[in-house]
Amino acid sequence: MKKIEAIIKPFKLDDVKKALNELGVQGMTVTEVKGFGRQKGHIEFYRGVEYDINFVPKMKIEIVVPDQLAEQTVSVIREKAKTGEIGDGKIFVYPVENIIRIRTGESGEAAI
Amino acid sequence: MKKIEAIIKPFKLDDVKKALNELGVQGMTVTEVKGFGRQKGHIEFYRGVEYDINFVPKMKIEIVVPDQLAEQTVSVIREKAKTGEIGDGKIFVYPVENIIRIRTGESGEAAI
Amino acid sequence: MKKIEAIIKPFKLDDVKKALNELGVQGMTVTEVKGFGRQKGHIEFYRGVEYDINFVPKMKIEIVVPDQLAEQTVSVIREKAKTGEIGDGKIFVYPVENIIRIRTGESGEAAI
Amino acid sequence: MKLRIIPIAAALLVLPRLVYAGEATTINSGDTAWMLISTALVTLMTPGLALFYGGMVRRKNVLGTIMHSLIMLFMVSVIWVLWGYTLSFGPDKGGIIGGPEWFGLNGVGQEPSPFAPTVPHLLFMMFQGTFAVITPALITGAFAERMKFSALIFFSILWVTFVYSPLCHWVWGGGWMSKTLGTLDFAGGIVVHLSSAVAAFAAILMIGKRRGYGREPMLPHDLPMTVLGLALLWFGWFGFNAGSALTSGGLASVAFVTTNTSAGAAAMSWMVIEWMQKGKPTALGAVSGAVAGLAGITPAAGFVSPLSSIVIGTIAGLLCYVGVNMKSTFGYDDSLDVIGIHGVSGTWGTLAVGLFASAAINPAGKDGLFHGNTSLFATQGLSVLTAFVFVFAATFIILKLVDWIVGLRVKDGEEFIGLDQSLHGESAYMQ
Amino acid sequence: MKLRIIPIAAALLVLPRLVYAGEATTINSGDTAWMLISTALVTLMTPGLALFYGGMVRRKNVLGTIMHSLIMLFMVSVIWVLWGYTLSFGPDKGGIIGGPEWFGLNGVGQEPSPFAPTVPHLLFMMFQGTFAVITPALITGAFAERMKFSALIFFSILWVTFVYSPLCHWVWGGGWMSKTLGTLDFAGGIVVHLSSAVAAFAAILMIGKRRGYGREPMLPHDLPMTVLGLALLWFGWFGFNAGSALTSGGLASVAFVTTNTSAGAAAMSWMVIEWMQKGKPTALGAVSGAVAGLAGITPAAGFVSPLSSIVIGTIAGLLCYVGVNMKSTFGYDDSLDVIGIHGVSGTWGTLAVGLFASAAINPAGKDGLFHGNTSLFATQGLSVLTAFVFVFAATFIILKLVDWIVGLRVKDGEEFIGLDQSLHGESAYMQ
Amino acid sequence: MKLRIIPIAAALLVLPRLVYAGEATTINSGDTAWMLISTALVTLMTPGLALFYGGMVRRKNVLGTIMHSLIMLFMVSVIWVLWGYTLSFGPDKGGIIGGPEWFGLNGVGQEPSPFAPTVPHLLFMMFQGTFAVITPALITGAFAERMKFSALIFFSILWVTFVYSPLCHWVWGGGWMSKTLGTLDFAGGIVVHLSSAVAAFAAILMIGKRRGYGREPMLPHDLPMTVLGLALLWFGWFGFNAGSALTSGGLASVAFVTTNTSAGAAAMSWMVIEWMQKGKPTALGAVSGAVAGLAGITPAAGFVSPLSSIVIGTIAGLLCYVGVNMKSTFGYDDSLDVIGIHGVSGTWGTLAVGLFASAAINPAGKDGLFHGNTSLFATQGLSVLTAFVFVFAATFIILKLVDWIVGLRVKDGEEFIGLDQSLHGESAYMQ
Ligand SMILES: Nc1ncnc2c1ncn2[C@@H]1O[C@H](COP(=O)(O)OP(=O)(O)O)[C@@H](O)[C@H]1O
Ligand SMILES: Nc1ncnc2c1ncn2[C@@H]1O[C@H](COP(=O)(O)OP(=O)(O)O)[C@@H](O)[C@H]1O
Ligand SMILES: Nc1ncnc2c1ncn2[C@@H]1O[C@H](COP(=O)(O)OP(=O)(O)O)[C@@H](O)[C@H]1O
Repeated sequence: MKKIEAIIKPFKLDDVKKALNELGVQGMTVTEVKGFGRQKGHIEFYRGVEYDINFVPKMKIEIVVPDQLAEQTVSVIREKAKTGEIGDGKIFVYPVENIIRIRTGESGEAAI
Repeated sequence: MKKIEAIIKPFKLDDVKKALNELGVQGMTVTEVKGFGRQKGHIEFYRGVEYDINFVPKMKIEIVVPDQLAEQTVSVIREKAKTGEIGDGKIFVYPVENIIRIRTGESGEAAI
Repeated sequence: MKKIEAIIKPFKLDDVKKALNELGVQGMTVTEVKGFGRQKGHIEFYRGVEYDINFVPKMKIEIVVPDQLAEQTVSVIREKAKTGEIGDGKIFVYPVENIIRIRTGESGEAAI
Repeated sequence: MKLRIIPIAAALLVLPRLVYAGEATTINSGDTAWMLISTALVTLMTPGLALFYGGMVRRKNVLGTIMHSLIMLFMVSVIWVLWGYTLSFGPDKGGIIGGPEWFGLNGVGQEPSPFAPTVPHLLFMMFQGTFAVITPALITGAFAERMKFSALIFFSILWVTFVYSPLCHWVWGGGWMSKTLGTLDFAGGIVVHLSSAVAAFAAILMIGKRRGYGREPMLPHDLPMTVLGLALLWFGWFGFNAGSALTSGGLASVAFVTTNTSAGAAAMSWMVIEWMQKGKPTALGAVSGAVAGLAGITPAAGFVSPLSSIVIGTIAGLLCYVGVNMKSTFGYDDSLDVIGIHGVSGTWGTLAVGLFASAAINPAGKDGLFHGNTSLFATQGLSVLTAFVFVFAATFIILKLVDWIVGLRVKDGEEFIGLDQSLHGESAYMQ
Repeated sequence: MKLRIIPIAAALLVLPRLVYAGEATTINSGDTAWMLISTALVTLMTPGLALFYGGMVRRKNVLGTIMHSLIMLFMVSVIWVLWGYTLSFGPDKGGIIGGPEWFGLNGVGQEPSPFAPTVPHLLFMMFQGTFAVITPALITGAFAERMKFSALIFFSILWVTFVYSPLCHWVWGGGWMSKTLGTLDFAGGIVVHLSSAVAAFAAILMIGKRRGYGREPMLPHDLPMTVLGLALLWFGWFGFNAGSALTSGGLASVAFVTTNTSAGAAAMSWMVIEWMQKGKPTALGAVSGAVAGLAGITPAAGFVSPLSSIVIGTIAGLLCYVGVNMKSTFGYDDSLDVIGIHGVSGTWGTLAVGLFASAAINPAGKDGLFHGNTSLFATQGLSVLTAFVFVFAATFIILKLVDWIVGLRVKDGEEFIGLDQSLHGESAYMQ
Repeated sequence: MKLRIIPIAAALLVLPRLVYAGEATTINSGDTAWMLISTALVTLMTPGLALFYGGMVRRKNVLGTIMHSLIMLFMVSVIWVLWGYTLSFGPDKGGIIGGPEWFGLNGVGQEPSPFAPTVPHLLFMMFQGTFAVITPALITGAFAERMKFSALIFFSILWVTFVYSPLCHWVWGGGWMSKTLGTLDFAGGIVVHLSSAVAAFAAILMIGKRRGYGREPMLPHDLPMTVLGLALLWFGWFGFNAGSALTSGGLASVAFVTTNTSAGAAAMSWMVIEWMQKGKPTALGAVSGAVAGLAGITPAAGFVSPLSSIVIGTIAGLLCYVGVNMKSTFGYDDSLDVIGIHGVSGTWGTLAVGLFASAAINPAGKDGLFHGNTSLFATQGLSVLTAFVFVFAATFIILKLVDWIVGLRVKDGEEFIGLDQSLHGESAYMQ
């Protein structure tokens, strides 16, 4: 099993989610994060003083999938989250050792 | 060492935490997340328009433990976070390569 | 490639970020989290009732780096996030299997 | 008409001006201006209370809590016009209740009010209506975060009709309390604060504690909202207390000064005792103290001197600090401390009239104990007791009835998800 | 001077008092006190509206939305002093517009106002100014979250000058509508609510929908802020409606009572229908209903009885509930329902005058259909139509012009990031 | 009594009405209504300021900042009744200070006030009390986010007693400034704005910068809260300025209009210059400009024409924009710009009286430079200087004393955690 973690632009969340559902990915966990990267922040003014807001709001999506779904999941995210502009984000793939469904106690791929 | 990551119902946090403390797990990190899964969201109304709020608020708990504690940790969480109803959440187990305590510089299991 | 995850005191974020940039780390993702550990929370009062607020606000930094940068990254964080007082936090190192840049589709170290 | 006015003069405080009978039948534009704005001020208090309470509940219940107050503004505004006013102030029937003659404001028009002869009758009606709106809203703090909305609506209709209206009639509408007993209640120590707290007490006994009370922390989700609520309450309270002079002049000025002074003194005394006992003066404590001082001076505002108001306020702050701590001692769940604050300070203030009142300040009042008259204190004590018994019994019966018809309490699951989502289908905040 | 006053008496409601010509030339301190505070109350409504609207938009647009209202307070306050007042109320030119004689308040001083003879002319000017401030602010709800700030400024200057001022002159300033047609509009059903909604309608047609409208959820980011906005609006509306009596007395009291009652009734009726139709009564629905009731009673406040106001309010709530649902049917994007609420209730209220008005309540008014006079209803209907045509056409032309000069709409990227950051360079909230 | 009234008439603005000595001894219900509500309005400004300031600090200091203002409302309300009023307005002792005769409001009752002969003395006392409350609250913006709470309390008690009360006596209480120098300060350019800003200046020098100032961003955590604060301030300012007429009539109307107009003009001028210089007009800039315009017109409100108020406001906005930027130039840490806004506009407004004042507007005033009188400008300039020297020196001594007794500043760790948690033991927001 793999954990796919994607940092994407917040407004792309809905599209990505829909496409993943169609792929058969049922569950995912989403967190609001601040991204620092090539895409720079912006300037704000408060009573004449300029402040450099140097982070960009991003969404982090975490999905654990069976090995055989991993590649497809990655490519679906890549496709749907892409705008082609800087700051589109990254997808990270990590190994997962086990997964347990709390409600039933099932583990391994059955628990996904 | 293992990283145990659990997505649980927010109101179960206190029970889980207490049980883990009793087991000897001292530290953990908690994040508010939005969960998408079998448990569906709910409907809201704003001036007559219906909106489908399709995520469910969840808590993500992250705990790094020595290998020998991993199994027990998982089973304590499973037990305490369980309501038996859909949406109880998942536990993921990941490998950890190293851990360092910032304050002292200790690393490996000594740093947990 | 490694994922370096550090739980630090929020006010150290700026120093850490600056030092990492100097090291050549360009990207990172930051999340607000609640930490439970040796550092205890504090007491609050509401209409005469005392409440034990037992978590401490922390920042979680996630950085994926090429293997050769991992050690340095860890030591930069250790240095900059350190106050020497309890609650300085932890650094975790995880294996990463792959990384993809959404914008270009590059993968592996090229995508970092 | 005259006959009715004289006996209730004490409660109504229609001042010396009344003496000039000829003048008394004309609308005075200055008095009317003051009563118009006072009425607007008291109206603002109910949404102020909504925010005061709303900031103190958990994030998932803020709209539900706000709605508890707003519904009174919406619903009682209509009820008062239809039947509330006539039951409270209509032609007296045996000292017990107002007659139905003024149903739907029949006969209540632009002519001078029999209760405030320099002000249009409609305006006096509306001023009183704002009191009928806020009193049941105060009660809702007790059962916040667990009351069914439909139950609240039924309860409020019945309570305004069968508890508030008679009590108001007894004290202000020419009923037996003011007429026979001689109760003094300038702006609602008994009618508003005590009565809402006693009703709260009955409600708490019936509805029980919140799920997880005592185990989980139930902390205020937005204290600046509570501070804002206090700001609107304090501001509106000038209309409440100084407006109860029913004229613009010296008496309104006295009530204005005692109100402000008592509030300040009470906030300070709560802060000081909290600082001494817990090591830190909290913002929630300070604003709670301010409300204690405002509620405490309410029955006394137009009967006492500014210096007395410092004493009344200081003691109100201390007593209410003790009052909210009773909760822990006795283990009941009065979510937002209606008993500890309004009950304690309403009682204290009503008794304080018996101690500090001075006929030199207000000739329509009486002297209290400290001005050499022992009887007033007894009168006030008796009034408190009577009101307690009546309100408790009547509220209890009403609650039983409502419980039987629709049930008082939301389901466990609804309480857990929060009232905003489960009862109102909305979220207060997004993102 | 006298000659001008008599014909417009109906609209201005300078009451019986006027009859005593001798007295009428003196400032009355009570009337002035009431008009001072009424003017302050209406001023507060514009920031109240800013919060009411601000709570309903997404988090990224809250400051932009607030600024839409505040800019009116800032800018129209100055415009009104310079040329707005004289165009609206200056010496009549052919029933169409006020002459330039009072430009920069030349000749407008502390002497009694020709429109409100017991109040300083400057004060009457200021009271009217607050109406000119809030009317364009109401429009901004329609194009919230996508309008260019520079375009808004140009638009507002032109709109206040070429739409609001003439319309105001026709109805309140001695122009043809009140003089020839006999239109009754107590506090702005046509001048304020209808006109802002018709302008909103024109604006929506021109500016189009928000990016993602209908696909993405666009939910209120902070409903307690909207509730607070409602609280300030309701409070301020007493100045708006009861202040429109221009005196402190019986008529102001009537308007006060009808305003409060209608608001309560409308909030209840919206809540009930929503409860029946959707299964849950929402807080946003209740406060929307309250605004419907407040706007609905506005043209009628000083012409109808409290009982009539219950009917007017109840129907306003129901109609506006239907009104906001039209949006889904017709698929336009009126972000904050200016048409569905202010358009519907402004129209309903204006027609309701033709049904419920009673000369017994206000001798300066007329009887409506239910008091046996058929002509008033026709007058009111005709006034609505005329106002609709004029405001729509004039607004459309102004918008075309502004679009041509600076463009109405922000760029896609700016809309996406949100107005706060892209137009104002700030974030509303930190952390 | 008469002897005292005449010389201070200029400052007190007890209008032509005073001339009719016979009438002057009667309470006027309309004047009293206006002063009652004005007093309520100014009271509301202090919590308004709490929110205005509270929104601008970081999330961890919001309750601490709010408490800085609220504590003044609580504490000074009591101090004023006890000794503040008599020191400020009690029987004059050598032009320097009021005597102790009215300690505890001894002899201050419902009879006409010697300073406002148509209004009860108690009410005049209370109106003035609200000014004594808000002035020290204004100062707190300078040392927000780092002042010890106990130090603040000591400081405020001393400052109100030894700085505010004498200065108030000199300008409004019959002291040497108005009597000998002839200073004109309608509603507090010197007494309130300048004095608070000079005190802020002394405090900043003593207490030093916030930890991390200039390195870390210290951004407003909730700008809608600041907007709400502005709304309450603007609304309350009508009581502050138009209430300072002490009567309901033409003069109050003038002050009302100039206040509103100046605020609008200043908000616009700040926005325009910011737009030109930074490319974007900010909401915080606009509301800051509005406060600049309100503070700028304060000393002049009842002495100048509406057209002059446009000029005064416009310049106030521009000067304060420059004023807040001085901070960066000189590198001091005036957290919420008390100097840049209240200092600059208070000084400008006081001088502007010397330029724009017109005896035609207010016979109790004088003509300024633009109406051909050169001396007033000099008087105003001298008054500014004197006030500056006195307030700076006295405040400095008081701060030294307080620093010596309890220490002015919180510990580093406390500042870092935030005042809410470290000083008050609470969190403003949960979740
Ligand atoms: N090395 C990294 N480790 C963790 N997160 C990263 C890393 N690099 C980028 N990110 C995340 O990805 C987001 C997008 O990266 P950025 O460099 O701005 O653009 P792009 O993805 O187009 O190269 C960042 O805002 C950050 O959240
Ligand atoms: N494949 C997955 N990857 C990541 N998170 C998941 C995944 N599946 C479920 N989750 C998380 O677990 C939560 C609970 O899952 P759900 O399917 O609703 O119920 P259950 O755990 O009872 O099967 C979801 O809200 C989501 O946060
Ligand atoms: N075993 C763990 N797993 C995950 N997070 C941990 C663990 N131990 C500590 N943490 C995180 O690190 C933070 C600091 O730990 P703490 O024990 O307070 O101090 P120190 O780092 O100085 O030992 C905690 O607040 C928590 O967020």
